Amino acid sequence: MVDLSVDLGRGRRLPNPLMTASGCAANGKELHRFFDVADLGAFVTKSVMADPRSGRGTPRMAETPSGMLNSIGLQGPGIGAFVEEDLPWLKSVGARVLPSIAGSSSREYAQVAATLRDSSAFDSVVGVEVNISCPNVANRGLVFACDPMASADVIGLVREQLPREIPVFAKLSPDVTDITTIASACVEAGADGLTMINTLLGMVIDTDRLRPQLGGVTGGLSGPGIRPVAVRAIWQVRQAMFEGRLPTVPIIGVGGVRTGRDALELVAAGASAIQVGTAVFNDPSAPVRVLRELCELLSAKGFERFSDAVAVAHGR
Amino acid sequence: MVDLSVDLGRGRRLPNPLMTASGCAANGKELHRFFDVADLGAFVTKSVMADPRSGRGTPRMAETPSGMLNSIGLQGPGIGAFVEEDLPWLKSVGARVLPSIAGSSSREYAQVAATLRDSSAFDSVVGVEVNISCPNVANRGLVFACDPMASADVIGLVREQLPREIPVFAKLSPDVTDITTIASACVEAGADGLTMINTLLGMVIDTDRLRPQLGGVTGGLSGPGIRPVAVRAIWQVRQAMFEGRLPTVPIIGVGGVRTGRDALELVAAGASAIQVGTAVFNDPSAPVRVLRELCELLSAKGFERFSDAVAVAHGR
Amino acid sequence: MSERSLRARVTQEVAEVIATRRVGAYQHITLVAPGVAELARPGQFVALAVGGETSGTLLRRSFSIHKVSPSGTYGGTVEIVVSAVGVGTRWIVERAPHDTIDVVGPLGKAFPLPTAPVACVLVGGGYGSAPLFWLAGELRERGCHVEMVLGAASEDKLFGVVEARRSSDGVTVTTDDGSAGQRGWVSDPLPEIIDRTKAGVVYGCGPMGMLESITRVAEAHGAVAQVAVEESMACGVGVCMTCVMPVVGSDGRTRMVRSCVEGPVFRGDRVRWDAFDGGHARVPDDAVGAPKVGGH
Amino acid sequence: MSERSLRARVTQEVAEVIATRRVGAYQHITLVAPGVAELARPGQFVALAVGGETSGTLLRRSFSIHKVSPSGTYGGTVEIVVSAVGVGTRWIVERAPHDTIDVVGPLGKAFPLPTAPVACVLVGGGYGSAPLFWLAGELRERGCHVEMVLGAASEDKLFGVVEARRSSDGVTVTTDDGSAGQRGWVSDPLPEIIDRTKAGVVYGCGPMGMLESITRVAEAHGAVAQVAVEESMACGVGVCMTCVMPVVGSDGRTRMVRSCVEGPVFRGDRVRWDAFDGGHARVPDDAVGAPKVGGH
Ligand SMILES: Cc1cc2nc3c(=O)[nH]c(=O)nc-3n(C[C@H](O)[C@H](O)[C@H](O)COP(=O)(O)OP(=O)(O)OC[C@H]3O[C@@H](n4cnc5c(N)ncnc54)[C@H](O)[C@@H]3O)c2cc1C
Ligand SMILES: Cc1cc2nc3c(=O)[nH]c(=O)nc-3n(C[C@H](O)[C@H](O)[C@H](O)COP(=O)(O)OP(=O)(O)OC[C@H]3O[C@@H](n4cnc5c(N)ncnc54)[C@H](O)[C@@H]3O)c2cc1C
Ligand SMILES: Cc1cc2nc3c(=O)[nH]c(=O)nc-3n(C[C@H](O)[C@H](O)[C@H](O)COP(=O)(O)O)c2cc1C
Ligand SMILES: Cc1cc2nc3c(=O)[nH]c(=O)nc-3n(C[C@H](O)[C@H](O)[C@H](O)COP(=O)(O)O)c2cc1C
Ligand code: FES
Ligand code: FES
Repeated sequence: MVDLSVDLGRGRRLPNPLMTASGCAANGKELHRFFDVADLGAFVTKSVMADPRSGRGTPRMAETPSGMLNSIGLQGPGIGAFVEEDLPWLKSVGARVLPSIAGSSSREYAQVAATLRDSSAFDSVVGVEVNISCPNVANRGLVFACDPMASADVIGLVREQLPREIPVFAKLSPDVTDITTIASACVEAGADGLTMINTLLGMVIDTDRLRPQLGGVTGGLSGPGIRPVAVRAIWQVRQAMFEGRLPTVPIIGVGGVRTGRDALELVAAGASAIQVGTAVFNDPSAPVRVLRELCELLSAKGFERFSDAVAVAHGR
Repeated sequence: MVDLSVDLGRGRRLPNPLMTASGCAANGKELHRFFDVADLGAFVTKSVMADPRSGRGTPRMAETPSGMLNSIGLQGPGIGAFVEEDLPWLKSVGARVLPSIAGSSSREYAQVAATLRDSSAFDSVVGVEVNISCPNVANRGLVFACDPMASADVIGLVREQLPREIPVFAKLSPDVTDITTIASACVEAGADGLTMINTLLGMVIDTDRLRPQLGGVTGGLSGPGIRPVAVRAIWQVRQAMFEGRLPTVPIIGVGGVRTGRDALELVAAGASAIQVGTAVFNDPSAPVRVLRELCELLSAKGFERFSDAVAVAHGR
Repeated sequence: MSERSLRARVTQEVAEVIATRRVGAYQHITLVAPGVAELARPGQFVALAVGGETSGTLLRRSFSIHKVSPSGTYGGTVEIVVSAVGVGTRWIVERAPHDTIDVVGPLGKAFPLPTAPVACVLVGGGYGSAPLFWLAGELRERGCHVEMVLGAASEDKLFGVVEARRSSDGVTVTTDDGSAGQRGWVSDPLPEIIDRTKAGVVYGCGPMGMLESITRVAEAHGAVAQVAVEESMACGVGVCMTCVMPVVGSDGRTRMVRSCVEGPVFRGDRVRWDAFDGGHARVPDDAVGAPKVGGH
Repeated sequence: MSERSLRARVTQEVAEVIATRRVGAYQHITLVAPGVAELARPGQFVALAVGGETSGTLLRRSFSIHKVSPSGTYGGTVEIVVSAVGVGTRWIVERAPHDTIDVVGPLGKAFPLPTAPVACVLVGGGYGSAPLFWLAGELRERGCHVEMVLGAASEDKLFGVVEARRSSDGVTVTTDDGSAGQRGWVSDPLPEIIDRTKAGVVYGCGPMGMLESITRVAEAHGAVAQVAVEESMACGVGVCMTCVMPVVGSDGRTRMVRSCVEGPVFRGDRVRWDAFDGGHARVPDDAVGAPKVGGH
């Protein structure tokens, strides 16, 4: 058997590297009907903000070739309801939780992190993912993740709110000229790891009505079609770490993973853990299936430890 | 019948908006076996540099979900052979030609443009497309199109070399934080139009050998999977024109067009002409098929002029 | 509901097509899916994967369950009625017997059944009638008087007129073009039927515009409307938040609720019809967490 | 060559599968493709689209033409031999009779035929033998003595041993594991055959490593090697520049040439075998326009 355990930094070990992707698995109950969410390395919840949010109008999605576009607008119950209902439920079924937090200002991120920290089920939390692909109201709605300073600001404030032993992951957007700059700013500001990648900004026109198909006009592109962009982003940042351009921290890979083979691509490029997002809509059991397939593949290739496969494609 | 003619600026009218995409159609002879290349609005040739280039080692391609990754490395005969052999041939069959030019320095671009201008078959040229997605040797290989100043520099020098009546198109890369900034820099430097988009930087790992699949490590992602990114880029730049953030110039749309419906998406987002790239590999007659399908679609929707459909999705 | 029963209520299976036949404008398909067949209730739906190994269409397509036979020669079967409108439905209707399709289901909430034997009117638009015959059977078993109204644009788009006569106590047919039954909409004969039968519930399934008018007519004539909606769904299982609609909760507040898990059946008077407009649904200003600028 | 004839030499057609059967590890498929059948010559190939309307696999798959029958009961047919190794070939071998496949062809350059009736040895590795029987027939028509060497990893991966006996004047079989014929590689018996028959040409089709050793053996024994290569191809029609290999031209200079239009058949001694290494091909330093940093 391959040793699948993975070290996420700050001494956090997970039994395996497979996770859900934020916003593609809700907060656990729904997928628990298909598989035991405690079988995952960690369960990543939908990005939560300070207050309840209704999200955007509909249509909120469009299917695209080998992918989809979405514009949900971070609909959610707010951090209060999250720590009172969702987190305790996840804890009750034995899940390890990686909550994803969001905000419209760096203060909001910090406030969400603080509420999370002070909550009763916080001991089920194995790390916090900071979704910095949110519009920054203070800067004409420019997405935090597009600006190294704004990103660093958010990460720094969140890091301060959380206990030392909880690793903080900055989730990066691929929609930037140089992702290593943003990665570097986040790590320097205190991120213990990076999650890559969030969706690409895209758009679909409804050619019957000749208007934007999504209520929100633009949306996030996800699914297998964007996997090459995810692999490239992970590779570039990992390469920058090898070259000493930023400190080496674990990378959680996400983007277009549908099979164990796909997961191995991201791992070989440098990811220490894998999230499965859009593929869940095709196959609700995808995260555990991908874990099984990845494990079989590693074993067939003679790997004894999952960690030996991480970044293995560099320097070959 | 729908009036398909299109004005590309500087008084250049094309009989229809369909074009090949640079690098996806070679220089005409090969596709002329499948359809008459003079039936296209214009034939866009493979980006040509000053000298002959062997390009990169192989493998140069990987299939990806609804797309592909390529790393050709601008293999080509050099501008000398181009103006002596390829351009005269295209002229001989009556094609309208939009040569794509490239360089490793702004001087090289200018030199290529000058050789083109002085060539005997230059009267078949209806415009020049400047592929600024090339690494700039003077700036650590940073791609020109990722930097507004470098882009403007290239466009300015090329514009100077060409007669007034030849429109110059800057071909933009989507791999930037804000494409409107680059667009604006190019137009201010003298571009008469913009071509959007070039490929996205991507990567595939060969999971059998656990190494990058392409000889060139990273490559360009193209095909239907990236269409939402092309539509978004065209929409954003067109929106910026409507808002007066840059002068209104024609946009040539390219990225993931496989059918007439796809073409209409780009047109409704703001494209005045359409290039078909990767789809040619699936169907060698794709450019003329797309033209026919687009024409039928416009006619079914009651458009009398193609130009009325351009940017029609804005403000709906 | 205990966690255990929650986890047991949905299944995913590779279903064999055992029969497929053309019925007017639709394809009536029978799938061997014993797990789904055993659990399903009228009003629930199934989500089918499309296109096999080479598929670039990732999202499942949803179909109302027309009928289930929990046991039979082939094991339990599930029947659906498919209108081929796009790439996914075209692929599905092209499946031949013995081909397989990956099915997830049953999904969503079923039509609530009245506890007393009240009269009911079941209204179906186009293939929207598909789930109603099964429902009619269940209602009549409970002693309800059942009438059906089937409407469509034209005769070929009606589904199940013969079956309706078998399953109910009275059938009215309408078509927009008058090619079958009376010319007009299903909402035209509805007032008379509700009044005559003193119906307590009107069940509806069909396009949004139709469901809205059924709701108005039912309200005006003292009946409760229970409508099965059809929103664009990416996952069908409650995890993506794409299928939301503004619905008023028991606390009187409007929320954007997921039609795949909290629907597809809603009480008509709870749906915020005022927010729908040409394929878009706005978030009403008074909704919980009203819209702000936000990420996606 | 005039433009007209250039334009006429390739066609695209939607071909019906009229026969498909398992042959050892391969699937032998017969397609109705009269246009291709009429134009094709041995050594050329066809490019098949994969997966239909929902397909996320955009690129065509290339296959050597095994045989053509320019006219017949169904119109002209084209036969191919397919090894299912990935998603595209799996889809192709799953096609049933009457299914259709979109075909482009004939593509590439055919095997050059000797002008005099010299002896020839035809060497096929695995399904690489597919195009050789047709070639053998044409060579014998020209009075050439033809011997064949068929090799594979194991017996099930040999293709056409019986047909080889019919089509040639002598057949040698090799397998890596000795499960059929002599244990070893096709290059083992080759020297003896060339010497004995005084062969002027060795034709080869199979994996790169094999083609290289065929070339070396042929050279050492005074014969010319003509080898059909198999490079990763995105378009197959000469427009994408993905299928290039370093080949020495008549001017003695190495260029990265497109194997889809200037090949797939090359003179073995013109191929820069030194540049190939584990699935990669370097651009030799002395190639025209030697590599620099560059865009893609
Ligand atoms: C609960 C429910 C029950 C349904 N029951 C039936 C039924 O019994 N019979 C039937 O023929 N159809 C039914 N539909 C509609 C059916 O799901 C769509 O027609 C189908 O998804 C269209 O897929 P396509 O690939 O052919 O079209 P495309 O337009 O190519 O689909 C593109 C994308 O949009 C989505 N989409 C398009 N139209 C609809 C729609 N009307 N509703 C939801 N998603 C849509 C698709 O799922 C896909 O993700 C139902 C839909 C829902 C939500
Ligand atoms: C000129 C030529 C003649 C050929 N003749 C035959 C034949 O007669 N019988 C046969 O079984 N196979 C033949 N092949 C190989 C065949 O084209 C590949 O096996 C096939 O493309 C693999 O597709 P896939 O989807 O199954 O594999 P995948 O690995 O999923 O394919 C992924 C991508 O890589 C390309 N690719 C993968 N392997 C090869 C390969 N070996 N050569 C070229 N491209 C490849 C595919 O075309 C596709 O674009 C030939 C190839 C060429 C170039
Ligand atoms: C419907 C949907 C909702 C999403 N919501 C969030 C979110 O709330 N927070 C976040 O960080 N990412 C969100 N994402 C992005 C995913 O977590 C993931 O980064 C992206 O989809 C790429 O992975 P995939 O291709 O596996 O889906 C969402 C994606 C989808 C498709
Ligand atoms: C094999 C290949 C080679 C390309 N070569 C060039 C090139 O030389 N110059 C250029 O400007 N774009 C080049 N491109 C990019 C295309 O012109 C086009 O911008 C891109 O592929 C997106 O369009 P598509 O999705 O229709 O292919 C190339 C693309 C491919 C796939
Ligand atoms: S369709 Fe995904 S939540 Fe309803
Ligand atoms: S495969 Fe495209 S040029 Fe040869």
